[in-house]
Amino acid sequence: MSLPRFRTERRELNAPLLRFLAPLLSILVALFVAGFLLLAAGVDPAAAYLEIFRESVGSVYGLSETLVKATPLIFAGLGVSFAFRMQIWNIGAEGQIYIGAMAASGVALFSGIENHLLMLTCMLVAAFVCGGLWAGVAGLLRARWQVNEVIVTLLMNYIAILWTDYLLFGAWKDPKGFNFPLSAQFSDAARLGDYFNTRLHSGFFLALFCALLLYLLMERTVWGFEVKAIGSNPQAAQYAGMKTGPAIVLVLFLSGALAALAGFSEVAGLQHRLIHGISPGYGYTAIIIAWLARRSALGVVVVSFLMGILLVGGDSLQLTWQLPIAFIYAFQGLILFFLLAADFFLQYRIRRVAGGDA
Amino acid sequence: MIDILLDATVRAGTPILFATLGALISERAGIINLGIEGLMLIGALAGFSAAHGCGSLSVGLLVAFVAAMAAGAIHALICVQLRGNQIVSGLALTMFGIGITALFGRGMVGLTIDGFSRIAIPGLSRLPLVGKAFFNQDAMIYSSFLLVAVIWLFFYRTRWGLNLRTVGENPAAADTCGVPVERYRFLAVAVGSGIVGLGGAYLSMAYTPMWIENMSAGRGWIAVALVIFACWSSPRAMLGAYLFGGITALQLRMQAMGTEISAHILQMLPYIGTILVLVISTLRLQKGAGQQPESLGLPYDREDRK
Amino acid sequence: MPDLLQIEHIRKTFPGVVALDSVSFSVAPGEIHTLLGENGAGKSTLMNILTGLYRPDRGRMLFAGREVRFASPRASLACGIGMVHQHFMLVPAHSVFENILLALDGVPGFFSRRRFRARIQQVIDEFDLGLDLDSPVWKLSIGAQQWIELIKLLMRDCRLLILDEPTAVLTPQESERLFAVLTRLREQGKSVIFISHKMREVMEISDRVTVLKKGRSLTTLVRGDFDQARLAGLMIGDDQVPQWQKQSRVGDDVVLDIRDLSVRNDRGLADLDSCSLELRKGEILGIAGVAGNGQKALAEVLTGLKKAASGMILAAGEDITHSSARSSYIAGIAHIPEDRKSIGIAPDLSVDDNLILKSFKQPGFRRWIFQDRAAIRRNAREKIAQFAIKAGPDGAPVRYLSGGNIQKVIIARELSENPAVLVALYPTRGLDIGSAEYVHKVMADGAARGMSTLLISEDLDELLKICDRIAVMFRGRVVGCVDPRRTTREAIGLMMSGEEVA
Amino acid sequence: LTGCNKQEEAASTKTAEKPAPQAAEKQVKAGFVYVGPVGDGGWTYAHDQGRKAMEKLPFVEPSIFLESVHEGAEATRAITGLVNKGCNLVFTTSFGFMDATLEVAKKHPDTVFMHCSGYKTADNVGTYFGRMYQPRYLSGIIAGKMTKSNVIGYVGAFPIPEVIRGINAFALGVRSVNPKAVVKVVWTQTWFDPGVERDAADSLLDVGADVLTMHQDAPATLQAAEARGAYVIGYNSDMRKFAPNSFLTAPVWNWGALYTKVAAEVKDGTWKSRQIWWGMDKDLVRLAPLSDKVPADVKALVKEKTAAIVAGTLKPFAGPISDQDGKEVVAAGAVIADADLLGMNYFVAGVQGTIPK
Ligand SMILES: Nc1ncnc2c1ncn2[C@@H]1O[C@H](COP(=O)(O)OP(=O)(O)OP(=O)(O)O)[C@@H](O)[C@H]1O
Ligand SMILES: Nc1ncnc2c1ncn2[C@@H]1O[C@H](COP(=O)(O)OP(=O)(O)OP(=O)(O)O)[C@@H](O)[C@H]1O
Ligand SMILES: [Mg+2]
Ligand SMILES: [Mg+2]
Repeated sequence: MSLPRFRTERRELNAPLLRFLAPLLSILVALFVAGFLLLAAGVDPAAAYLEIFRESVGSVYGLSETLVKATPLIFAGLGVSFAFRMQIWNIGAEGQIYIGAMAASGVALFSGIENHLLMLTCMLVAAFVCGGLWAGVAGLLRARWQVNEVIVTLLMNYIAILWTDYLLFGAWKDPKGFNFPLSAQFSDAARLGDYFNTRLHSGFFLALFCALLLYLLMERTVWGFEVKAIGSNPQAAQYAGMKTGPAIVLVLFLSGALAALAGFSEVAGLQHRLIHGISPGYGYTAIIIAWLARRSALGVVVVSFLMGILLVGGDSLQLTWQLPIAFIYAFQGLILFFLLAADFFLQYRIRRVAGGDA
Repeated sequence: MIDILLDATVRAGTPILFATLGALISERAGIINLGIEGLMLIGALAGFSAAHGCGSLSVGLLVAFVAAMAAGAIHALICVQLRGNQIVSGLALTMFGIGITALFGRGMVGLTIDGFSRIAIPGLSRLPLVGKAFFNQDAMIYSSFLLVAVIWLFFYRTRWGLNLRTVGENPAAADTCGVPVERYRFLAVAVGSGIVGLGGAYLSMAYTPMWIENMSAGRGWIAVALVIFACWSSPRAMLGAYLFGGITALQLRMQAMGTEISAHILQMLPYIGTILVLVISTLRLQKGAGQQPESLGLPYDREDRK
Repeated sequence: MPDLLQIEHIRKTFPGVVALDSVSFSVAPGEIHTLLGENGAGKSTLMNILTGLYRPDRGRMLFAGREVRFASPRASLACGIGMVHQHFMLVPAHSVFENILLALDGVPGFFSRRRFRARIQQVIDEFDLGLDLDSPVWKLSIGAQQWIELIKLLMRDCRLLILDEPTAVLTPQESERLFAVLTRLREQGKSVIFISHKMREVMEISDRVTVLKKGRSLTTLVRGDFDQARLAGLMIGDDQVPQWQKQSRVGDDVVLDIRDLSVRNDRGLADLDSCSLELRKGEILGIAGVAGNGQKALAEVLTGLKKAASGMILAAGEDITHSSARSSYIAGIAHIPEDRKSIGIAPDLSVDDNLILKSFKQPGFRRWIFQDRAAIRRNAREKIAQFAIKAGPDGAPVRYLSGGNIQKVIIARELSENPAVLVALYPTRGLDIGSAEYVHKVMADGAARGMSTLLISEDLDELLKICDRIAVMFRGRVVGCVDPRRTTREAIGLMMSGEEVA
Repeated sequence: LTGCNKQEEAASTKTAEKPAPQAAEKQVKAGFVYVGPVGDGGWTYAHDQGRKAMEKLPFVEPSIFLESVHEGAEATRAITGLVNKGCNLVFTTSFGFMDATLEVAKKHPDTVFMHCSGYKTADNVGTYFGRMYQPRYLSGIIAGKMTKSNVIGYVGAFPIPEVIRGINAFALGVRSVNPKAVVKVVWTQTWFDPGVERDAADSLLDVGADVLTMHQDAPATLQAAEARGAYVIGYNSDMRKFAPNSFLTAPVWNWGALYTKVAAEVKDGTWKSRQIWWGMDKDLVRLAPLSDKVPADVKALVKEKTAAIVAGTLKPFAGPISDQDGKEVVAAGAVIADADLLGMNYFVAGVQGTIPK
């Protein structure tokens, strides 16, 4: 006699509808299980979820805040997921956001352009190019000498943040700012417009536009195909006549450039000045988003929005129930764990088989 | 001065060394662990509270190890058995670790314990330059030296080490040779996590004997980078951890001695230095040597084809 | 005597594919039992079930009279079932020693390196392989890697040995050596399941043959009941065997002129040593030689994987040895690589995409910067039909295909663009006879259109059948060229061992 | 005292004379935005103690706080959230919340906002801070008296005016009793990393410092001093248990004094936007009890100087003061204006270290 055993079996996830529904289903399952944690903390999960929902999408204000939160996540998520397409790990979105913010601020503060459109265009281009070059360094090292891009991009985050601080504590300090680490406020020409008397700004629409562009690029164009092929097997791609080196550099360039736009949209759309600590870890959240979105550009938009709900809604747990922030971190971590677990049960079916080993 | 600097280097490098070694074991088995930061915190809090509660440092270490191992087991379960994405699971573990330690650590803030103290090794500790740094340290530092050697011997001189390395390189090959892939991976992640926990415990029980929320302050991320830097080899991990600790110690001392260079720029040194050394060492590597375990980050599904 | 192994009505499905429908057969103690079947018939799948790697959906297995259900390869190993897989189960970064040690039984946790090295060395010497125990496996030739797999199996004490296309990458001489070993094992009462597409070998060694078709076991024949024609007939069934006629139309223009080319390997030894060769328009030039005499290096330098140390390569009169012209030239030639999984395909992309891996930029497959998915699909459908590729559900990653079908995808892609030059390494390795014939036909048709082919193969029959000229290599140089219509296997064999022929 | 205090006095006298018409008594519901976790044992912990003190008032409803709020764009939502939850008094306790506070205040004119350590006000936004430099100066006197090597180490977090002001006041205190002593500064660029703080403290001890002090949230500097037998002066809260043998004293915060006052004003309707900058006279900042390592004569001296500061006769930043390079920045008889103190970005003579420019 032997104990009953279980085995797993891949499911067919070919139906597009199912493939689309699967992540949503896992989110539902994750929320259900995480509900017990809330229960343990003495909060009614139903009420909590309702509150999260109300706070994040239940009103014009809440929705606008969620979209505001989603904006940098979309940019950074697009950047990261784009590089993932080529099996390149860009862990450096965080630093690239800083570089983007820094470049955009540099233009806003020192260019003296007065034309609104011209100013914003210059800021955008500066952020795009600088972020791209910044990430491109890692790309170059990888393409030229096989230097691992994970470590280079990760370490460059610290350098980017320290560099921003260096400027903020030094040359870029607001002369009227009592020596605090803030840049001067941008002129009106350097601010993105906002809508409906909320903080929702044009950066959001720019992010949507980028997502669409990237989607077309990756799924429809010849070059997107090349990227996917190189990602799947660089050796074979090289054999088929693709130039992997330049492609790696270019992909990391674009990846960094997209992430840097998050920095641009934060300073131009929200902050209107460069400050110490401009990103509270959007670059790292972007990695989670890129995975949840299955690396798809449009998926990034959806997942960023959901992540926005989770983050904005998470604050409401603190506000309404005074749950410590620590609890909320743990809660968010657990949601992710459950998400991963739920994902497994959607991809595999479990069968009971009689009998054990031989 | 050099001996003082070396001493500071070793002390600053040790928590990172433990964390790097733990991450390295897990990655050797093919599982990326980005939860190092969270695990260090769990180890730090568990070790500190146990040491405070029982008044025994060794109990503290044991508890730190076990607690971090238990948390690591969540990551292992998700990555190994449930074949989840290792990056996301690791990030989740970090969030979870930061949260849970802050939650349970509330009562520990402001308490004190007597941390590990230095034990001079007779004779050796009087050696010029290196004596103070390597032979007049606390018990945890001595055990970190030992751990580096043990891990190396385990990997290259034992059957289990060979199995473990194979599991990370080509799990299918290991599987067809009868190596229980999932068990090896699970244990590697769990034990590796426990060792990371010791790194956290070093912070809260030796380096700065106290508990404060988030006290690892980013060292876990450095460890993640150092594993790659070390090409998954424990002696090189030691080099990397000390290099990092050393540049940090050096930049603070340069400030203390009064240089005109901006502190921000000095603070970039460890990061720039690590990248430079990585580039140089990659250039010098032979093709094929020191590459990452081939199946790193890939879940193993027997019925899937690669 | 009762059967050692008996399997009944095994069924196995993968998402979207029925790999095995219902397979039954048995293996007696002390027999060599051959499995025969087209690419994708399910041979490897069945063997993977036997070793516990896959779990069957349905069916029964009896081993030594007891019903077994293997939860893992560990369980089947414990029963004494060992296997050499079609795709290597080796760790490229590990040394030969470590790879073999891993497979050994009863290695204690703390083991004596010296003792086990000696044991392994002894076996290596026994087969006269001349392998360096400390060399990492990725540095070895594919043939040597296959031997390591074989040693891994032979050093274990197994009652049933499964060999999934072991000879695909061995030279005929090496295959002979393997068969000698297998015969000896049979005499010791051990059973062997052997898979091969090479009829000559099947005839030589099998006691019984079971033919698999589309996931079903058709029939089992005992030695004496089968001959090549009968087996081929069973295997192919009512499928069409491609017919082709060789019409030699070798032109005078030299498409590729290799002059005194030398190439060194990583150890600094000469793989090619002032090798000279000419390839003419419309010619199929065969390269024969015992493994390790530089054929591979020749292909590698022609396809850009290696650099020439000295000498010249002229393409249509233009020097392409070093210049940047070389890369664009290389991109323009067709190449069937030896190591198909690691350089031939993008494993996560679909069959459709893999079929246009080289031509994706061509006008036919794109509109401006956008891909023309409809045209790509059309192309795939065409190629899948032409080459009879068993491609699985639409859009499924190419890595799920069987070994032979992956090979077909590569060949279909490489030959689809009417290339001027084709460098083919063992193009029919692992292909079933129908498919192999088809590949020959495509090469012959290509030649008729003016394509020049450099065909590297160990199968002398293949060379003799299709080539216009055969160059024999020895120690890194061409020792002579012969006309296949006016030579014999024996003559070539002599040249391969280094004897100059007038 | 000049500047702020005058404004404030003026403001309070005015309101005292002419109470606002809508002075109907109302309940106070306060919200707090914290930059760190309440368990940090330092800055945020001190504020939370103040919040608890305020909550004891009968007319104060249970307050709400949000911890670990990121400075910048995140803060806007946090502050709005508090207002939406019905808070009519919001304290934002970090400099980085300045823009956000003003932005939200504009949209919610009926709510009172108090921003800590900033310089911008609006009709419904006031600022508040404490003259921490006063106890810093006093602690400098102790350090100057206690040092033998004449090297004193100062572990600083970020080179912002608040920290620089503290270093300068400390150095002036040191120099007032020991003109030969120097104060060496090392920046950690973090409020909060015990390991780095510990290493920074060690690096100061390595260059000969025998008294340490710090501007950080963690007590690692104290442990370093204790381990190496140097004296140490804490900060934020009384941290003596981390260095039982080395601890001398610590300049500490007492936010409850201010929070209760502001809550009462809001309840009475007497609150008016202004810049509060209270010192030891109002007990917002203090010097923790001196340890018995401090000799009696020094204790007496500190007591005397404390009284002088409270009385307003001793002003730490009274001239003559020269900067690091020996250039005179304040002439004898003059006192640095509050506005200049707020944006201080130079070191006075006796400080060794660099401020990024
Ligand atoms: N792990 C898997 N996942 C999905 N499909 C698979 C898997 N393994 C095998 N298949 C499918 O099962 C079928 C049979 O494959 P198998 O490898 O057994 O063929 P084969 O008879 O060994 O062919 P060949 O002679 O080419 O090696 C193929 O269509 C293949 O695509
Ligand atoms: N002339 C020579 N002298 C010494 N060693 C040689 C010589 N020619 C070839 N070798 C060695 O034999 C090894 C195998 O060579 P190579 O792989 O080029 O031959 P091959 O016939 O293509 O092999 P296979 O067909 O098995 O893949 C090389 O590593 C090379 O060092
Ligand atoms: Mg097969
Ligand atoms: Mg060969």
